[in-house]
Amino acid sequence: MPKLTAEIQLRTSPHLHTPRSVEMIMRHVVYAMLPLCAFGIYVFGISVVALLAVAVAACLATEHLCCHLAGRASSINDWSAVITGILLALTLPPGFPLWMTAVGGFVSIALGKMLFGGLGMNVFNPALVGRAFLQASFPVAITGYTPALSASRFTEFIPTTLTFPFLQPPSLTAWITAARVDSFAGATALMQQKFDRVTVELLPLFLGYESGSAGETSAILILLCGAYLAARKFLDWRIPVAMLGSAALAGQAFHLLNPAVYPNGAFVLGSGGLMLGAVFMATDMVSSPTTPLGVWIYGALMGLITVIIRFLGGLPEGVMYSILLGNAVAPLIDNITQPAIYGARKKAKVTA
Amino acid sequence: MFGFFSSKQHLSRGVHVPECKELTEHLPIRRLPFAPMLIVPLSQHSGAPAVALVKEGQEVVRGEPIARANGFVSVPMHAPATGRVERIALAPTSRGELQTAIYIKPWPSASQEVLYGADQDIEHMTPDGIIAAVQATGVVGLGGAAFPTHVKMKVPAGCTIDTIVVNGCECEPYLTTDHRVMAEYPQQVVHGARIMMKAMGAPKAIIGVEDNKMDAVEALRKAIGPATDVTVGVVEAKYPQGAEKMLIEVLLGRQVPSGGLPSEIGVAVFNVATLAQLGELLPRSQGLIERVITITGPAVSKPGNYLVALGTPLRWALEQAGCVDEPASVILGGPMMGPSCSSLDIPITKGVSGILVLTKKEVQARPKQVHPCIKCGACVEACPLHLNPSRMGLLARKERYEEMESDFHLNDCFECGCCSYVCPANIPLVQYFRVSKQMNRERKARERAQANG
Amino acid sequence: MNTQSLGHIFIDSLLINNFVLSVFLGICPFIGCSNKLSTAWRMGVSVIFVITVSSVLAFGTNLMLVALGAEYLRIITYIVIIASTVQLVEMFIKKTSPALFRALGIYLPLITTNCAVLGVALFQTAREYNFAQSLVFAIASSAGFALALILMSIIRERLELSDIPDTARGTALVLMLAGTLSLAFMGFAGMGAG
Amino acid sequence: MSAANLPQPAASDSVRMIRLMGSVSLICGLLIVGTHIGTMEPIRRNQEFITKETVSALLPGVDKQAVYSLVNGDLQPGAQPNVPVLYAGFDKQGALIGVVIETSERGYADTIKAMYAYSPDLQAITGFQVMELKETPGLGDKITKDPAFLDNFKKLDVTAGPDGKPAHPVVTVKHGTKKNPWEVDAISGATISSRAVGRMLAKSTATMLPLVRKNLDRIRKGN
Amino acid sequence: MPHDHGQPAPSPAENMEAFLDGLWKQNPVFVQVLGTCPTLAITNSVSNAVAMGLATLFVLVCSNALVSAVRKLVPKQVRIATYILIIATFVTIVDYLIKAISVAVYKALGPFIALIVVNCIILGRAEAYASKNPVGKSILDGLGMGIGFFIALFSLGSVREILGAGTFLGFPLFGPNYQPWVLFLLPPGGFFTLAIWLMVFAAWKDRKKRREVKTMAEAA
Repeated sequence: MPKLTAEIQLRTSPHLHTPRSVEMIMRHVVYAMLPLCAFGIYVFGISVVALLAVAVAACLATEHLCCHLAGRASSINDWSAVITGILLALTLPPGFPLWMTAVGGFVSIALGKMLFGGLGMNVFNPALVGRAFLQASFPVAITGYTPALSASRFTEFIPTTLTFPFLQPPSLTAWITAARVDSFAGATALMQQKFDRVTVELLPLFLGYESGSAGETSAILILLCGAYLAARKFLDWRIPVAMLGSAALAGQAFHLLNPAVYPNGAFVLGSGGLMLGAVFMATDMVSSPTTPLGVWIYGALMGLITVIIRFLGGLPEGVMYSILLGNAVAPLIDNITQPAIYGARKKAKVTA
Repeated sequence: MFGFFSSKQHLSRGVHVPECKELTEHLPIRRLPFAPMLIVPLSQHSGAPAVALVKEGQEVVRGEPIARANGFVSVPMHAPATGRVERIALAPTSRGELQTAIYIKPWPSASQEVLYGADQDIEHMTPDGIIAAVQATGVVGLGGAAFPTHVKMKVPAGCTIDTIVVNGCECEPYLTTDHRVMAEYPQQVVHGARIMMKAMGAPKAIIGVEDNKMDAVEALRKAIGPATDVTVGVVEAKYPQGAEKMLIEVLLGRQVPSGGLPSEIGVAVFNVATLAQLGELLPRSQGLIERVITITGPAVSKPGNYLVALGTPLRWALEQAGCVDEPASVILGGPMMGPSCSSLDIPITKGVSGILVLTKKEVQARPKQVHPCIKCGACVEACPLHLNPSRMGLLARKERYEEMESDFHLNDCFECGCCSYVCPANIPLVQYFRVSKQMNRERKARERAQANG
Repeated sequence: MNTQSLGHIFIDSLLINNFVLSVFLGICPFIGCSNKLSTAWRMGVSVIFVITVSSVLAFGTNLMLVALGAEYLRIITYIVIIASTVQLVEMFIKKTSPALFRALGIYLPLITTNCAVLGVALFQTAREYNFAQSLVFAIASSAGFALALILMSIIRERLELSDIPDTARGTALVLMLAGTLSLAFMGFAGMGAG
Repeated sequence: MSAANLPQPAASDSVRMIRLMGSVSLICGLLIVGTHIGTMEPIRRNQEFITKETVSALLPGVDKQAVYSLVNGDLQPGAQPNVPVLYAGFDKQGALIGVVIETSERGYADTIKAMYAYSPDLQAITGFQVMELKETPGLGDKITKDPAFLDNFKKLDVTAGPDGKPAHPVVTVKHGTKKNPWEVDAISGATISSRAVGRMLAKSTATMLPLVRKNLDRIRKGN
Repeated sequence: MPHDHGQPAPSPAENMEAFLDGLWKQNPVFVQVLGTCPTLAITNSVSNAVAMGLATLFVLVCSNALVSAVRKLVPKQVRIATYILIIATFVTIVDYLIKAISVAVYKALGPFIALIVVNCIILGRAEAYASKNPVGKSILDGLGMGIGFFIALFSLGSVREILGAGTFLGFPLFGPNYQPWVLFLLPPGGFFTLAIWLMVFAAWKDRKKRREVKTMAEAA
């Protein structure tokens, strides 16, 4: 007979708990981004390795430091800073100077997250806050794109990568000429389309053997990784579907109005950071709405703004801004789309 | 209009929890012997405690009333065994407080047979007569609420009840009490439902059963036979399907108004075990003296469904079922809503539907670290009442209890535990809400006191 | 003479050169009235009201001043116009809609010191807008002010539930948020440049 | 301003009040008018100085300037407020070196205002200077100082076509792809601002150059 | 207010206090967070900040002086109207003076010169100080507040110009290869810089307070 006198624990219901945890969700998002990192490294070489390492290290160090300053337990073990670091690196040009990357990582975490009280409190996607900061601070360096699949990519760094801190990166023109990559236009597909009305082929665009940011070039790979996360329910599939759908529709509508100027919906989907943004950044749980209707509005709004900025604005790419703007209106969307509770009474009846 | 219930009905929110019912769902109900001492608290129900009718030292017969109802919202108690009233004194109870209880020492050779009671003709009784008869049986909601059944039967003025919903959705994991009752006493369940229809003037009754208890569905359908006044509605197995409001919505497509009662929309809901007891006891005007409970859990060596005399101490019941391992946590009821108990010396009362014993392994499997809310929305998706637990949790952290009640319908929450279950950040949401409700109650009491004084 | 199209002026003053986030006008009420949504939208509506009316009045006054060759009185007349507009609007609302007056009442007097109001009058003069352009400019820039105010108020309401570090509480946090919003609004830059 | 809400002042009070307000207004008025009159001349000189400087920078060797304004679709001598203005520059001998034309166009951040020099003899733009801009520092503002970009305007072909407008409108092309003398080679990374310059010149030359050609004899004579 | 109408002339120490308060303890921007619009808009270069600071200083001192001079004559009812009239007058004067001195500065500051009228520091000082104190003290207060405002503009402008352009008053500081952080010249940079300054002040105050608490605890 077992001792039934033993101490029994008093705890509150429910006594069961789902096996999911924050760390687990975050870890899986990191897993899902690893193929993108690997692809970026394959296409752009060792510079991307350095980029990823510096971004993640900067994010982790900043998070640790901020926790220390605030007198809290360090929260670097929840993997969220790693996600921010990887996302930041994936949105930067492969040869982006490392010192600027470190600045970006610092800003992402300090300004984008810890200032608001850390995980779960940030209003904006931290990685994008860092990216927007870099874009505004170093507009030249952040448009310094390099060709994909250069022959020497595994043996040498892109010269801009190793820029001395606080100095300007050197010009890439000579290096690109020396790298002798055929038909490299010194610009991403989006820039070529916007400024020169040259629309590249769709297949390479979707496969990702293209010039662009370190991890955003392969639309197909991003979709696959996103599908994995969605299938495991680690992300809300409705946001990317709404965002991509509205972007494609809006793009196609513009295209039909003026095919000479505006590319079609498929180009909109495959080019730039739309895929990466829609799948990995717009879906950041903290900064997106929680209501079912709100999620659709949020996604659709971001897709629309993306196309408007790309087609009508001054910049070739608008995903980053559209997501930041989406983040800004997310609380508003949340407020106005609160669903009726079960058995909600009509307001008129309550009149006392 | 809901004539065909062959197709599965669907609950939009809620969660799929591991059922863990395979431990006991096929085991027939077995009777436990009397414990050496039975402890019958005078308040096993919501409402006023009963008033003892016996004195210390008095001998009682199994089934004999030993306490009378104190007012309408109260029920009498009956002696669970033939024996002697040892003393009337305070005893620990499942609610964590001491309460007056009647200690009965059964005769060593006491029989389980009930000799007390006389036949009565329900067919010719008035509704009020039936209600009085029900009160005399001492039956309360056996699903766990322990609310006096006869009170529920009183149709409020201005309401008409058109449907009796019989709740056979035992959605809590591990528990199989209702399942076995339906499978083994289908006649009594149907009979109980018909008594209710008569008493409340309802033309039909629907027995809602989850699709993981198909043997019970078969048994019930057989018991109903060709009659059409009582039907069986099969619904998807999902937690908390067994909650009154959820079951009504799924079966009838109606929503109970926020803060209101089912009677406002013409529905009355009764638990199957309650009805089975009524169907059994009422024709013979006997009292409720025993109930079926599931004793289960990874720490129990002989899990099963046991018919237990009310007042049996927990420790004795567990000793009968046997514990394979050192129990780390003992829960009265299911793991989602059942409170864990602090002492094994408390008696099994009318509201206890099961005893779940967990080992250290399960207890430690639960994550300890609480993260900040990442607003993943899992709790919003899970809340069967479409509340926003995420926001309420954040408000509770900042002690903004009033706002939770006025803007976020805190008082609609019935603490089903779905939000806490799904929360990846492991935030004790339900606990927050309990505290918040308590704080609001205390604040209101203070305000009232100030207004009066 | 300014040849910008009306649509252009609208988008420009609403989003690209948003009064609060890019031109830095009306920062004080933006910081002061953005802690609650209920305050923010009322303030926003009041400002749209006042700016539109005072812009029309300032346009007329400027015509008069130019005709008289008394441009040097511009600043004085504008500030007088704004102060009286606020008074007029207050009286008008009080008469026509007591409910609206109850909602906006306390915000109207505050607007006198809102530099966005004077800013609209001065900018429309400096840019030599015609009447229609002035009107669109006034409506769009005041709507831009209201937009920024409302967005900020909801974000701040949400942040009330979080654990902001002590040093960042208050104005510093609002400014940081405004900076980030301003970063996000930079995406609209160059819109309509083709 | 809010006297209505306040307790009625006694009659003597209001007289005092009016007198006071009157005298304060008088002081203020005097101060303002004084400043206005005192600064009128320096302000005018300042304004002229800036344009003169620019014109002489754009037309080296200029000695005398004449101002024309675009009024009702034609050139009128003298400066007029709020309309595009054209300056003719003459050397010491009184010969026309070229004209400088004001123009503006929407850039990335805000309107860019600029002046360019046109030589009727060369039928080309011979200089370009930005007067006002808010383009991104370090990026868009390269159009003011990037030497390679400004080289575009040493001799930018705007030879007139049959209708008097340039036969080949000025156009900005992608960096490094300039082939024709009427093309502007964009600054890499500042494409939008470069394009705005091209557009600005194309628009302005299309309206102004036919007028300049029409009135060339008049301008040469200096009236 | 420690002093009322018609009190004997204040001691030099009190004058000094009136002056120093504005500089640091009651700094209009960093402590009272007033006049934020020009602080943010006109600080993308040190020269602009200096010009704006001087213009505001001028208006502040002059209007304080005039308001104080007429303080006993002005009836309550038209108090604010009179102050605004006086302020607007001096703003108009400054507007013309700047135009006369330098067109470049005038273009850089734009309508923000005229907007000095609604700078709440000026009306605030007129109402809270000049209307209750003698001319001399009011001028000192205006000087103190004005210089405090100037200091704020200057420190913001310095940070923004040094980081954003790598120059100070137009002189390059770090050589040709320095990478400027353009953001600091743009609107978001204004918000961030002021926010950082405020946070520095908050942290500094916090530390001071903690140290005081500590010394008090030790003394006890």
